[in-house]
Amino acid sequence: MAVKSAAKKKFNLVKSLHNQFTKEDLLAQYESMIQLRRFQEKVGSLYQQGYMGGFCHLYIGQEAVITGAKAASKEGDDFITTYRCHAHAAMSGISMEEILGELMGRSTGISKGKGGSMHMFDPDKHFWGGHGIVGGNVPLATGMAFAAKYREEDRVTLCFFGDGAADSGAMFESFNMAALWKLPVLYIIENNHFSMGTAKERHAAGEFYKRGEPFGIPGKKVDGMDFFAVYEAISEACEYIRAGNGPMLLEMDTYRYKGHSMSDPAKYRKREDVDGIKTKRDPIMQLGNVLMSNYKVKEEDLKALDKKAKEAVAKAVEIALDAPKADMAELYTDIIQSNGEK
Amino acid sequence: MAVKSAAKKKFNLVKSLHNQFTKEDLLAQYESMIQLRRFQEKVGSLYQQGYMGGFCHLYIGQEAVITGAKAASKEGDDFITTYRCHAHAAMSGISMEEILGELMGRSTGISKGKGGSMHMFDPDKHFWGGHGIVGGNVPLATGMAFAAKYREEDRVTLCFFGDGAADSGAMFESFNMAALWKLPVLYIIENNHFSMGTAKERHAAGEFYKRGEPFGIPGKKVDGMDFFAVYEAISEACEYIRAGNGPMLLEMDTYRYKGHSMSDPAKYRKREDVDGIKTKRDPIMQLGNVLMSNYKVKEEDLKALDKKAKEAVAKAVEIALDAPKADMAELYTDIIQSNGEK
Amino acid sequence: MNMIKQTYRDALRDGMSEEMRRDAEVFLMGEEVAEYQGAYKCSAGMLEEFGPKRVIDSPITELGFTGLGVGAAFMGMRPIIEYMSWSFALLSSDQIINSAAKTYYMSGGKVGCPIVFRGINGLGKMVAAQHSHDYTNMYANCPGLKVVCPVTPADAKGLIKSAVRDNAPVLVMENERLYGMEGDVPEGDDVLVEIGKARLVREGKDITLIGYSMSALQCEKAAEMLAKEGVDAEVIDLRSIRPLDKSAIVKSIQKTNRAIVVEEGYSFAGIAAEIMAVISEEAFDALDAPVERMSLKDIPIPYADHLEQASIVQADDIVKKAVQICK
Amino acid sequence: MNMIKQTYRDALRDGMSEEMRRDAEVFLMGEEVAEYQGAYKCSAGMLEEFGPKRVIDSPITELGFTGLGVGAAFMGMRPIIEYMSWSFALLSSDQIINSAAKTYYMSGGKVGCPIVFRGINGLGKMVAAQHSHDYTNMYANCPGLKVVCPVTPADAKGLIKSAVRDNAPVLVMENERLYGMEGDVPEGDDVLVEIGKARLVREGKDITLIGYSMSALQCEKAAEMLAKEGVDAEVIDLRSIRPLDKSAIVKSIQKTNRAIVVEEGYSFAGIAAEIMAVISEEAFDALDAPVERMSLKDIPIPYADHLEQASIVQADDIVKKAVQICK
Ligand SMILES: Cc1ncc(C[n+]2csc(CCOP(=O)(O)OP(=O)(O)O)c2C)c(N)n1
Ligand SMILES: Cc1ncc(C[n+]2csc(CCOP(=O)(O)OP(=O)(O)O)c2C)c(N)n1
Ligand SMILES: [Mg+2]
Ligand SMILES: [Mg+2]
Repeated sequence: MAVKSAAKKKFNLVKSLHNQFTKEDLLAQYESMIQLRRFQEKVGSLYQQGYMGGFCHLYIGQEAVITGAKAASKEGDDFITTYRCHAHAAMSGISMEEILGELMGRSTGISKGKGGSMHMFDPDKHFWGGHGIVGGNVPLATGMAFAAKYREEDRVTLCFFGDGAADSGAMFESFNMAALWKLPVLYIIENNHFSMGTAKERHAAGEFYKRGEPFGIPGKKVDGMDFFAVYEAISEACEYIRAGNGPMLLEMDTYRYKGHSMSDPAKYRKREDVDGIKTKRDPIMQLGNVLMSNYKVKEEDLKALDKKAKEAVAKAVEIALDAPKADMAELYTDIIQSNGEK
Repeated sequence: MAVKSAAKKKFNLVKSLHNQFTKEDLLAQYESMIQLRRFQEKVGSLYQQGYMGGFCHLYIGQEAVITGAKAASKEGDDFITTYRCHAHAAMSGISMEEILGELMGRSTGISKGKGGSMHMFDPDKHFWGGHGIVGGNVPLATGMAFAAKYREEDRVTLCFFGDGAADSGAMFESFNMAALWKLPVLYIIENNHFSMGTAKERHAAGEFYKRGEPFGIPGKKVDGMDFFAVYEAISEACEYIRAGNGPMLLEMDTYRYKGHSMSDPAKYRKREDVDGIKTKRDPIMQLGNVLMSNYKVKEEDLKALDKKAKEAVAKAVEIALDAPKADMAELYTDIIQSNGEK
Repeated sequence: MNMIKQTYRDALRDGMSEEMRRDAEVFLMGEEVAEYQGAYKCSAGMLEEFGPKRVIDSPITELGFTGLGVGAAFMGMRPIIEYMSWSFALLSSDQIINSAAKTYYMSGGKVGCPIVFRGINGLGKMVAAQHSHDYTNMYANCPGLKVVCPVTPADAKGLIKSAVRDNAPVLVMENERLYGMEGDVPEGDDVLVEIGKARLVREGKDITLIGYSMSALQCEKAAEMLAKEGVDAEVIDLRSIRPLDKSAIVKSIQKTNRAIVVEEGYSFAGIAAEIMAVISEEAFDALDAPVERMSLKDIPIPYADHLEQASIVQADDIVKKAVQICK
Repeated sequence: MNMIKQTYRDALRDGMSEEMRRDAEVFLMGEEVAEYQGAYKCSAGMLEEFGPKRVIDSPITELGFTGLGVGAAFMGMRPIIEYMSWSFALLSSDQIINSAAKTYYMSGGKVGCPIVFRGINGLGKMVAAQHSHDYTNMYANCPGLKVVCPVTPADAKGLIKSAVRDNAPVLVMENERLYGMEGDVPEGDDVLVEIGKARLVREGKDITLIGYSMSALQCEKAAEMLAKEGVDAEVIDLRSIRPLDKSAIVKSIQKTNRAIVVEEGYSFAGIAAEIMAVISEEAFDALDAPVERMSLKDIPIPYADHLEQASIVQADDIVKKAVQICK
């Protein structure tokens, strides 16, 4: 689910980006997004059927952010996010079977059934979780960037968190250190306009993208529903960071279609609000439109990709369901890393 | 040690303020400042003679901040600060005997000998401590302002803390809430350029007075060595806050002459730096100069005030030394407020 | 006393609401307490009744809003601070311990702190390690605080009411799995449950089973099963952890001469260790057998249902252990 | 082994420095660790030797720099995070418990966290309540962490070295009053002290005195005084709190049949309670008398010297209690 080769120029206008990709690259992006969507939908329905438990946070509506970020970043850059992590895990290359296995407490789960929906990791794929404490992953990301700089490695850490997390002291403390020490970290606020049920206006004073300004961290607000806008902003930011300028902050204006977690009926907003965004700003629809208008892709081609995605999801579910439950013996492993290990 | 009646107009230029006070008022300010200075010096030497222990943080050099703040605020406004609290306590009306008693573990100590140098309180005098955890008093102040607003009382909370504390997540979390809920709190960063031994440039990115900007909190940098500048800035800020506009932030550019605490030889800075400030920007000297040039006060008059201050300090020491040690029985009181009490 | 059947959740809500009606200085603040009606619906209807001035949605800044509550309490207000979980409250532990617990003493009695901190604690259902941790022992260790763990709806209401009226900072540790449970709750606005008293759940003469929060329920269940095996177990729900009702414990041990302490928390320096120490100090000679503790498995709590269940002490396990001790 | 006389402070410094020479992935971060040479001079000379890349002054943001350290440890680095006091580390307890302790398990063993957290803990001298608190029990309660409390310079060095090399997050609880104390420290870059082993301070046959950190010193002093009274006390310095060296404790109890556990921490669910529970579980039948605990007074610690001293268990008190138990 990664871009093979994306246009590497500098872009000033998002629109001009529309024609800078090859058709194949863009179709691959579309495929990623539609697969994330279908996968998440399936997770939602499996949850409702009782195949999993606990908290489960879906990413439906926000797909352009992680796909754009993956396309714009380099192999070897590190990703870390919150409990709302299925899409970030999948885009990092963790298979749907492993994610589903985790959600269903199977031995094949990416965390052996011990982490669940909120806690998935794969360092080999540069994916560092999956963290349950709001704001908690921001200092962690700052430390990952610290390590990269210390080791003089060309790695940018991309740290994703919500608008609610953007109020946390942990974030501000991280900003100060990252700016002081010019750490290669890109802070990405996925502003989906709600901190659980609390609308942005009621939980946060001022604008998010400005929250790095007192530290000299440049910030930018980006249309997080537009793959191209995300791609451009993250490309530029990573370039800025890679050049040794220190951290940057991007606020992605996005939206989640479903409740905060599976248990949230989302009564705090109007159906029309959600529908309006679905019909006017849906990231998959928007990318589809560009493909059709600029690349002569036909609607059937997109439908075929959708069908392919559904099949891939169905196949993954089948495999996941076939796997045995997490092994009871695992209860007592992985508590303390022994000193023999790497 | 409070101004009797200060000029109440709005001032645009600090210089124009020089003539807006009566001579008596200004002399009283001078007297407060010189007394704070002599008192702190005495505390320092008593400490060195072994009359007290633990941490002891002197305020020498920063006197204009608290005197200006007291003069500019209203009776009934609430004050809260950090461990560096002797001057704030004294200017709130806690007697030198009570402060010394506390420092020497006497039964007459303002906290019965249980709080020590860092923990002095007198709610009746609207002085709320004296807190030892860096950053900790900022949310507390925010809550005091919350209470004032809730109760619809015309009280501003003046919250003092250092440049080091201005990095703390606690401060930023407070800013967000204070701005969201328009709380009547004035945040005053006493930037003495060092967070213990760490120079500002090495612990904080960017400018302090801008740290409220992302939340829409207006901020201003003020010459904290100039009584008039402090007075003007705090007058204006309190007016703004009292009008219901929500919080404000002032950064006081000040300097501490002594080490961070009694155990700090302050090797991290040059003697010349300190001397330069002492000779050019000393707050007491500066106020004295205005008194002499604009109010025809003679040097002898100022010297007389100095002498009076020293005598008052000596007298307080005498009284404090006469008091018995804190009572052993106090060990077990004040642990849990019983439900009978107020 | 007239009783009504109520869920734990509603009992809590009613307790808070009654106190808010009684005292205009009480307010409720926390994440999602207002418009959302509480993350777990514990404040359903309260925004409507008391308005946004008194029922306040906070940002997700536990350290900040805890400090805010403590500051307001210093001024004499009586805040109720809700945490979405005590796991998140770790972020605010500095303000709870350093400010709320210690200021009264440090000020020589000048600055009080009548505040309530409450929220779910311990294990939920399949919420994994970061959301599954009992912090009772950590706070109960600290002088200056009171800590209660209501298990029944009646206690939830009676203790939250006492907590609001108490002049000390009181921590109320709830549990998500309790919220939906029903029980009899006495009617009346002034029915308090005294902080510092254990609840004698069941009388018995062979062995004392001691628990708190969820583990008290497991003890109760075990006692019923034990009855069928001919073992007559007494069950004590500690209910108040600090102050601890030592005399209730000692009295029971003197009768049964045997005890098991059960906890859904980690064993190391946990509540059961404390109870064992107290028994050793105050009723050593009454013991016919060493007191046993049964604690949560000493692992971060796993997500998968079967693994999670395996980390908890089950009533079956208690029964087995009790039979073994009593024979 | 060749010995050199060294202060605890210098031993710590040498331990850290040796490990930094050995492994380029080790760095030291904390408030005032670099230019100031450490708030308590525990890193004197380290900035000079290792440069500002590896010895880093942090802002006063415990939560932030702890999380930063943990993030770097996830990537395989080996940070040493210094707290100016464990009292301030409360602000970072979320990152220690929720991130450092739990991630290895939650990730099914994919993300390790080889990090050291260290700093002064417990009481200093007249620094009042907010700066005087032993947090050992709080962290030792948590699976996924190791917790050590070195008392001697040799242990300070040997344990900090083991901590740095350990793959688990290790908390080192020091004490300000120990820093200036001298002792023999074995020479050599690879002299480690194993985490998980208690130190037998003194052999004896009448009673076992058990302590850790400052209280181990009080036990040692008491034992010397007791010798003059004809009581032959064995002294155990726990040294490693988690993992706990149960067998050392049990072995001693089986010999002496009596014990006192001393702590400069609060009693409720404290370390002494845990030791009492362990003894009850593993050596109950060996006891000739109930184990006693002697803890810090259950109050926020006052500032005044005489009040502060009165809140600590003194060697005299231990002697009295021991004589009473042994007669
Ligand atoms: C410190 C902390 N407080 C509270 C919670 C409970 N909680 C989980 S997600 C969430 C809302 C977060 O909103 P936001 O940061 O906007 O992210 P989003 O869920 O919208 O992606 C809350 C309150 C938590 N996990 N951690
Ligand atoms: C949370 C916390 N961390 C560390 C300390 C130790 N400490 C006390 S004062 C201080 C420096 C504070 O500097 P600043 O905020 O600038 O205030 P100043 O002392 O200059 O008035 C430090 C590190 C503390 N008390 N609390
Ligand atoms: Mg959000
Ligand atoms: Mg300073």
